[in-house]
Amino acid sequence: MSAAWTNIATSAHSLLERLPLLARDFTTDWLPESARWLANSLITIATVVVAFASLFALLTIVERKVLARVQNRPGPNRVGIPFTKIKLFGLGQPLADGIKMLTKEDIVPRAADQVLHFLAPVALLAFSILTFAVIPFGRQLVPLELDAGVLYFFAAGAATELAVFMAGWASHNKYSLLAAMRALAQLISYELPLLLSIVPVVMLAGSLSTVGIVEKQAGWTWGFVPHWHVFTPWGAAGFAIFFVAALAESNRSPFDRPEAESELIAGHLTEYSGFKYALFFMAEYFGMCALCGMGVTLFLGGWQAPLPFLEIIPSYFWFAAKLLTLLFVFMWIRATLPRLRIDQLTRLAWKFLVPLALINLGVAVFWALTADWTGAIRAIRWIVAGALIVGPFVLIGRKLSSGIAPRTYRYAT
Amino acid sequence: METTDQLRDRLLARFPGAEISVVTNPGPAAQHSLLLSPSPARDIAVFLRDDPALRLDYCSNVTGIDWPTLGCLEVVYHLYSMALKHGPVILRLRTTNRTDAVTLPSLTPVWRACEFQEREVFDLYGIVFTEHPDLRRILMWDEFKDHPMRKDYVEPDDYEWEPTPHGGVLEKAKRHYPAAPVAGVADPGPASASPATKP
Amino acid sequence: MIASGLQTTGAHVREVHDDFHGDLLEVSMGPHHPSTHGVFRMQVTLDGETIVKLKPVFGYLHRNHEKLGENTSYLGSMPYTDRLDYLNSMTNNWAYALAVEKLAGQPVPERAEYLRIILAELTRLLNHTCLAGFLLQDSGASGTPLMYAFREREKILDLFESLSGSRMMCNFQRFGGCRTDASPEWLAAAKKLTDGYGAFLDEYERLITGNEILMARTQGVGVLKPDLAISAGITGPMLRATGVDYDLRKVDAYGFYSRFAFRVPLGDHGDTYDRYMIRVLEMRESIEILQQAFRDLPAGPIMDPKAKLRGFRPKTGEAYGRIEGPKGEIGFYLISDGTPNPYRYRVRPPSLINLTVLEDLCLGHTVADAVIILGSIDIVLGEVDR
Amino acid sequence: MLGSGLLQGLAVTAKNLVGSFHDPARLTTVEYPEQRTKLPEAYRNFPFLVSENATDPMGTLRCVACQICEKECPPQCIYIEKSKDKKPDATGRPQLYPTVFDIDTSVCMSCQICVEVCPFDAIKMDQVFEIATTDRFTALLLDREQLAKPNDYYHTIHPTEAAEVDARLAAERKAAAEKAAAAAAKAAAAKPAAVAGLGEAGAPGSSTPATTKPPAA
Repeated sequence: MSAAWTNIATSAHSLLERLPLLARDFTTDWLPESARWLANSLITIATVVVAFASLFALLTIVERKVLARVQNRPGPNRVGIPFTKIKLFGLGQPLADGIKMLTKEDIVPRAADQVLHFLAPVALLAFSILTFAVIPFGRQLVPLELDAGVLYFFAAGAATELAVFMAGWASHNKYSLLAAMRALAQLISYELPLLLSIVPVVMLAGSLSTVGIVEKQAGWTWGFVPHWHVFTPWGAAGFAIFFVAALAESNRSPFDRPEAESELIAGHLTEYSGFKYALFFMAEYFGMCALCGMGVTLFLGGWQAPLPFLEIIPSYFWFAAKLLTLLFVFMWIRATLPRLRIDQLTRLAWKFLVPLALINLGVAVFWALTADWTGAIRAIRWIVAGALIVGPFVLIGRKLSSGIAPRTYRYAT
Repeated sequence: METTDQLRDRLLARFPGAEISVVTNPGPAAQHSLLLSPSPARDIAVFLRDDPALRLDYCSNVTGIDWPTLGCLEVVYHLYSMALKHGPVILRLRTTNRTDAVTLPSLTPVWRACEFQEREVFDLYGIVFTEHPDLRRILMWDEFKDHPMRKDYVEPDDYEWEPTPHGGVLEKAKRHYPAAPVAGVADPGPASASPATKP
Repeated sequence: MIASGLQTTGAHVREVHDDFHGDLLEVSMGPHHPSTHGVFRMQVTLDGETIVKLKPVFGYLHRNHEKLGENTSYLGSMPYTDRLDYLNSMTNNWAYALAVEKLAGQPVPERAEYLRIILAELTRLLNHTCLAGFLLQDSGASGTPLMYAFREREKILDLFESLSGSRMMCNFQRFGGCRTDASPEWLAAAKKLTDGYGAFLDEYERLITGNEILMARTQGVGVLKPDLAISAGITGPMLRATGVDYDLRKVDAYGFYSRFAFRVPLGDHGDTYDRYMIRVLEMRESIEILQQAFRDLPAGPIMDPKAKLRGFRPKTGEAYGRIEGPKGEIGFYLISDGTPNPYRYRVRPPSLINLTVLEDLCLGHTVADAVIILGSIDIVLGEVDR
Repeated sequence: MLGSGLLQGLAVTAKNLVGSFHDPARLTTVEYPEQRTKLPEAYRNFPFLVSENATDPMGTLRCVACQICEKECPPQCIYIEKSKDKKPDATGRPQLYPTVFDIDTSVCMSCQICVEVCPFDAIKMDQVFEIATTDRFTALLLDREQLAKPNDYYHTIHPTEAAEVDARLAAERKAAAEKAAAAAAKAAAAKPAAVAGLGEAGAPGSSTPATTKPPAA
């Protein structure tokens, strides 16, 4: 009886698991072999773009809702289905925003560089979409299986800096220019810790392929601790560094210097309006999703389920769940923290994250070399690795935060 | 703290040539003030700031006053001591007339607090403070001509229709709308609407 | 010697324009800029992102408040004082009422004085809470601290509304007392709010005071030296953050403040963090004062029976009355010539005078710092421009 | 340790995020057009004229056109024209009345000074606040027909205050009636005196000259 159930469950599961691929094959089955490849690719691209565009739409409303709830407000809750009184908790808001953005006048300053001003949002969006190509969204669900997928990802991601600078420069606005300079300084600074934090992963997984890295993280110790990289000392540290650098790379609070609205109006977006502005917005969210997706892939086991019996739920669901969790943390951080100053921000990158990432690299080496330690000696391995990370963190952190401390105050007598 | 009369005597002893008189305040507040002649004013101010018994290190308030009846403009400084926590000592400086000789020594070099307030007096009363580091208009725009706080200031005739005109506004309204708005006010029915259609 | 207070105007402007340094960038921050707290403009000259020159420009909201005061009766100016510093109408009212009472020798009954203290301290809570929110907003905290601050501020405004009829434009004080009496229910509600305020402050401080980012942003930024502060006439929490002990509630002991036990917190660094923390600590002292006031509030009339509402004509004379407003010394200087209108009506605006040192504080810092320095000075443009 | 302050902050915001779903104190928004808070009794916005009787508001205005409020109004938003004749008021005494009573609500700042200075309890503060209109001039200029609201309305918006006012007015009227009765008792001998007494009762209003306002041309 139970065997039968397991059978049914397994087959149902595998059906669900392969559903996206089956659907794709079903659609393109009638095509000749040569055209099928092209059609399959186009369908994949369309699916990814549509999926993330709708995720973007959802995220804009969810972010506003989360921010609002943190701030004890209900958030946007008026727009529902048009021409009815159904409000759906304001889920129609992105649609209304989209219509507004589309119908708004597109203003280009007379002094602006017309070509670059137009090109900047397009380039930014294009590069952001490119990064989705190598992220494995589920078992066998990767748009493009590259052997050097990780390299490709960060190469495409780094190109967004160009677009931001383009926008700032082309607008011919002082605030935009300042923002562009800030953006360059910030993005270049954080490129380094971002890359350094993933080197251990590549090193220990022995692969630059995203699919390979995810597959390395399969399995459980004692049946319930997943073999995700984040559950190792170097992985945890690497994930933390990756996370901070990803916040900075995607211009999110507390690193949203380039568009610091309290200082630079809207930074490089000051002279953008209408749909171009929406494109920037979209690209920012795409970049954020891509980086989170990469973080999930590299450190959080990709599409792997957290517990064996949960494998019954399809892999792409797990990927989505992890991605959304990370995105939620992004929002939560945005709702809480004030912004760093540009020099403090670069100092944090160069004097804190980069050294820690390098030390972490050493820890990863140690971890790799002691992979055959067993029994009680494994505990020593953990303690040494942990100490090698926490020690420098505390020491460098103390150095970094020297001179700032809570104060006590005196009272007039 | 010594009384205003004692202070005047002490200042006269210290600055023999200066003209210093006490302006009594007849009101219940009884905050009497010292009227200084402009030329030694800054030296006296420095003395007041640095004298160990007074230590008037804090200039709280700078006020411009227009006295068409006396034929002068006046600046009033309210001085306090943060070190000794006493005050106020009130200084008054008067210009010779209200038209051409409107120069007074700036006390900004003595108390930085006067910087914006003297600019404001310059802006609104037209008193020119010599040796002020940055004497520009502060509240009105740079191209503005007159000094609006003077008692004889006539505001420019940029009349805007007002439904319930009084006093000066009513006078102005009459100039702009010879018959309609005044009649309109007298008769609320159709006429209160009629001026609105005009601008 | 004479020029001790003078270090302004362009001394810091770099004259080198070689290939390496490039040109200076002139940015006009404001009048429409998200964090200039209204229509205020800072003409900033930047070397990279470092400020080498900063000139505040104001007057965009100028309405010649003082001329209006000369053209209306003594009572008629009272609602206009609401609109000076529109966060603190209660203290503005009190300062004006105090000056007129000095001018006319008008006594105030005991209950009214207590009520004034209660309202002034509530206003202080309100203003400092707002400031803490705005300052964090300026340092980029996505509105969360601001919203928490406004949540609490709204409760105080509700109290003001149910007492005076209006949230912000209270128009509550009268010469010789207060306009309406506080009912026992109102006092109970105010006491309840005061009791709960400490918990809010605790939560707020947990959110932000220990925050490393905030400390990094504010500590050592915009340091004001005590001697410059005194010379420039800086008052209020900004002065006390430099370590100068000068609180008019203690110095003048106006009202019945001498009957209350409270402490004056002082800072040692004079930087933005001190300015923020002094305000937080002052809020805690205000809570103490409020508790004592609720305990000791006497019964009795709230208006002096001899006080005149209509046909109020003080005798010839002049008076300068000042109180410790939440932003600093707010004073009114009135000259009466015996007519129903004051001959001269002068406001001493703490916001404007505290701005005197804005350039000194900002030089050598970045644009980002200028924004939070401005935030920590705590200005309201209604009062700066008048 | 570096970061502990940040984590504390995150804990606070998380608490608020969760709290907003179950704790009313952490979700304070009132969604205005559908939900409304109860206005406090003291709430004031724009004045109105009290009339004794809802059926004949113009005939029973308490206002006697004394123009004190017009004079005292800080932004000068009241405009009054005094009547030439006298009409009997609620107590039957002949009084002046306003032929024009305009309040420009685009200028009015709801300071309540007109209410405080009014010796006849004729003008009181209203509680309307939804008066937005697309016409800046005429629609915001309220005339006496729009301003007049019955005493019952006053009772509904400011019950405590209205009760006090009614009690005071009743006492005053009673005193006046007694005085009049006493005067009438004395009457037969000295008739002109009673007339003078009546004139005196109406004096504070009618004797105040409209000094500030130049006569309309």
